[in-house]
Amino acid sequence: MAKIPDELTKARVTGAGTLRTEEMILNVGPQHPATHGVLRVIVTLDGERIVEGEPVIGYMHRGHEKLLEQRDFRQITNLLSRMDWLSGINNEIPASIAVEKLMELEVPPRAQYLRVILAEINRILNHLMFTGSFGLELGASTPVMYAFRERELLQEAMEMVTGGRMHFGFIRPGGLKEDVPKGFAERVLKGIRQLIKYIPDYENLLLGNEIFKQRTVDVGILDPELALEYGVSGPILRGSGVPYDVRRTDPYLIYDEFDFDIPVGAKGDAFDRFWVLIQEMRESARIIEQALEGLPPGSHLGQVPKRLTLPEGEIYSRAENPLGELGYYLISNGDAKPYRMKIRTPSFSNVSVAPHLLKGIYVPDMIAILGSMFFVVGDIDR
Amino acid sequence: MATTKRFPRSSERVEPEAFSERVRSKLGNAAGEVQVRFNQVIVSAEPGRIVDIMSTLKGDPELRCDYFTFLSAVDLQEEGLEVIAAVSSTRFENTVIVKVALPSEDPSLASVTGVYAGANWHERECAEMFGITFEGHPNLVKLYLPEDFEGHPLLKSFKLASRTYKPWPGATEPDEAAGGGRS
Amino acid sequence: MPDLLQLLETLLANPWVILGIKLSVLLILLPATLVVGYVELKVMAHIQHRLGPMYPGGFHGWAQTLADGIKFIQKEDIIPRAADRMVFAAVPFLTMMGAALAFVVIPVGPQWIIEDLEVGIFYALAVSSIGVIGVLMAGWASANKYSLVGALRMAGQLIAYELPLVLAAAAVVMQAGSMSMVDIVESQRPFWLFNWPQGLSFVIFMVAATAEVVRPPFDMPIAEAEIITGAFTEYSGMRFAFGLFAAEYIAFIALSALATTLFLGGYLPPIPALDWEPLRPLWFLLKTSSILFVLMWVRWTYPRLREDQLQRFAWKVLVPLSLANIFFVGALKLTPII
Amino acid sequence: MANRKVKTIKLPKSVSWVLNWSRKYSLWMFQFGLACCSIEFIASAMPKHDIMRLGVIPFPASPRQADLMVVAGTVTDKMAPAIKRVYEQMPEPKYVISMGSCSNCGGPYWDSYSVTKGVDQILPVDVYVPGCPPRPEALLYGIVRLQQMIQGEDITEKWRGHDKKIPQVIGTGRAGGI
Repeated sequence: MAKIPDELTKARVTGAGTLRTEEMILNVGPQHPATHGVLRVIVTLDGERIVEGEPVIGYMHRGHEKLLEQRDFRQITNLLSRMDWLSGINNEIPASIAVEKLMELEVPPRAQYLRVILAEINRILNHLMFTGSFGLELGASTPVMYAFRERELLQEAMEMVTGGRMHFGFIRPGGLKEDVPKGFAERVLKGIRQLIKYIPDYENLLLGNEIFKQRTVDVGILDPELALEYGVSGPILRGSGVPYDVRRTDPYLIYDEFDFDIPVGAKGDAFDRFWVLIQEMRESARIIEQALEGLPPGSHLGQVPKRLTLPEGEIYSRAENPLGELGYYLISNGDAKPYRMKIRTPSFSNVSVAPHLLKGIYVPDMIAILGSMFFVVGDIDR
Repeated sequence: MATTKRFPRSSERVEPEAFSERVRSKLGNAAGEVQVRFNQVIVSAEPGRIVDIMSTLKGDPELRCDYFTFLSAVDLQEEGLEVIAAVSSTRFENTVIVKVALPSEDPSLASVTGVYAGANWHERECAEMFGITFEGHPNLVKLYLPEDFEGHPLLKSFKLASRTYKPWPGATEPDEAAGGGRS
Repeated sequence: MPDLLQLLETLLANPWVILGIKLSVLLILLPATLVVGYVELKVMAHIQHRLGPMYPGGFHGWAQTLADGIKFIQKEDIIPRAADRMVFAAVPFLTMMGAALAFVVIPVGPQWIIEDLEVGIFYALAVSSIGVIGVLMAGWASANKYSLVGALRMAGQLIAYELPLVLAAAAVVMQAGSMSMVDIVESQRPFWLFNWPQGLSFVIFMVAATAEVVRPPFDMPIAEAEIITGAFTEYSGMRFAFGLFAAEYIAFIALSALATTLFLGGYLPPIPALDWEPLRPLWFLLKTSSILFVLMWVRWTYPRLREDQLQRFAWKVLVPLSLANIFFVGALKLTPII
Repeated sequence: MANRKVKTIKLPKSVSWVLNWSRKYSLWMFQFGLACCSIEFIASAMPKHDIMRLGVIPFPASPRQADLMVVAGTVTDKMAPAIKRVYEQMPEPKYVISMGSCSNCGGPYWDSYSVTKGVDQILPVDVYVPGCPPRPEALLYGIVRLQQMIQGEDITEKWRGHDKKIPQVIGTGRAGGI
């Protein structure tokens, strides 16, 4: 476009200097339906265009890292599972792995398989939540209802095992709290089959919807190099085309024994991120089916001393949380409590890249972008 | 349109021992001790060389640590503070953890936001929690806590008021007698 | 049977009865919004695999919207201190009036009409945009940034959608050769399910009408997830109930009734053989409620567009299309088909 | 909202009943999720539990149109002023349900340096729903209790501004009654 000279575009008002459009500062949050939780974004608007958007976090800061130093290695599981409230089991696993590695505990194979099954069910639960909420933010209020219909089925399976609906507290150093009850496999398979049957429904309702495409394609393109520099991980990084998945690059539990694909986006826009999210549910279902098939008999808990005292040492233990790489940097000084436990949460890094995506877009796009960042505020703030 | 593929582990994957050799030779005398623990390379460094080390880790074609994992610190009480930064290489599938010792009194360190932009929030968090000043940080203000909050919660000297007022009521260990813990 | 018909005819000749009928059309409106509101809750719930209200009133929660109405009377009336009190308070009257006035010219039956104006369609389209001015006033007077953004979006939307709406109606007027609503209905005789030469006009009209009543996928001015009910963020209690809720439903019913009149043959039965005077309002209600149902269905299925996409859609697709449609109807007019 | 005009009014029983009945079955619930509990809060509006059956409409995004606020999750010291403000923006008569241990008393974060131990420190709570997080059924039960409470209220007292007093819960049997 040719450059238009300034004197043509800027109207002169006698005695008042140049007429200019005024920027408006809009405060989105900490309570706003689109930030699902208590994230606050301060946006500077020029009309409906965002000049600058800066997330303000800390409204859900509960001081996990300090509290962990006051609790022993069995108690910390309960706090960790509340950190990212959508993926309790996935939060507990790396903590137990850290303790097991430092103490050189043996985990029986049955426990390993069950951990994988529970973690993947939890991943599906998490992804279903975001499948629904993303549609909700774009104004489609029905997909979330359908997502929760499937969610409740799997939720029941989790309830059957752990007794809890969200905060399971089921993973113990050395294995699991208890074995799964009879009929667990059938229950899970029933849920998985229904999910697989209805995933095309979501795809038709959202991914196949012309309006949805209009709202998400080419919106919030995240450059893979930038994403890596910010430590973005999980479906958001994979949406940008980087096949980084801790389950593959640094296998923990027994993930290297299963056959699954890593869905990867092409452009890195909101559509790709959402597409990756939905495909990951299929892959999780595949893993669960394989694990249920190969589930060995045996004990669910290894030889664990009654009193958990860790030797001195430190370890960085990580796992692929539904939202990305979750890591615990555990420092033990030989006590029954962690000396320091740094929590590296996925959402924290994922959201820190948001200011780059919020530049020069429209307000409705901000909703689409924040919705496609798939964050849990507790996971950002801890 | 997006694609789905089965990605095996990277063909350029390097074993941690071999990678630690690379790190040692590339960093040269900038780094102190280099060791491998739990398949992760751990580098200890002088506070003054942190930016050099991070730039080498990121820029060197044989290291290519492009993924900024985290940055935090730990209060070692008498031994001062220790800043821990972790970066990973997605190509070589290795993680390098850099440790820098700082004094407890008035700790300060050069900011690595120039190398890894993603360190921004991590450093803010660290500054707020430990009172470390990151020189050259673009916006070193409180990240989590309200403006008027006093103290640095993750320092060991920061005591939890609730805990002081009321100790943990239950038994803390399984071998303590049942019901004996309540005071 | 003939006695009954005769009685009906004598009754309809009585001016007092006519006045009564005219008044009843208006009096039915308010309860109608409650009914439509309730049906919408139920339709939404069933589309979403739920039941919706079940307890209020006992039988399938029939009294839900009634309870809402009585509750809103009891609510505190808040006018923000920074708001422009006069303008803020005037909004509900404007939005309600704009929506309700359109009913004056809608023929429920050939006799069941408040006033068969000669410029009926012109009048209906003109008054239906008064409500939008109310929304603009609400956005400005609330002294709230979200409201302001909502009002600006509303202004943009109004201009973009008024044109296709009017052009689609113009095609109908061309066919009928009259602007009177009764004439328009009568011109669609003999009526067979659908006035086919106006197929395209019907689609354009419905799309534009959805935008006019601010329902998804064109509900950007009140988008909850973005700008928190837009212009009505600061409204509470009765002002909210009338300003947004009742007005929205009345406008919603009005535009459906308008569409029924213009394109679906109004009170004419689907098969000419069924044309029996006392049944005419029934056909009208049946058609209007089918349109209402389809619009509800759309609402609970689609996500919303973005404001600039809506503008692009309006100016680049709908306006050229409606111009082409006028050409098409004009060409048809030259043939003996219509 | 103290209003002198209504001081002397004593409503007839039937009118009072209708007013209470309408408030009971038209609880517009403010969409307000804080932490973990918000997920169960959302779940309660979903097909399996369907909170709308009880006349709770989870539509309003603005506090101005809400009657009921469910504080679902941990309240932090940084968030507390915002919650209080949202509460103040709601028009009278308004009700608050505190959902989950965190907002009841601090819950698992009882010793945290940044968590407000109980939302009732900043605003009056009508019904407490215990649990960490409470199951959706528990929230539904909490709402039924609230509805019973509303049915026993005297609206003129609310108009006079005596809304701090929480009336006795009277047993009206099942919530499903008309």
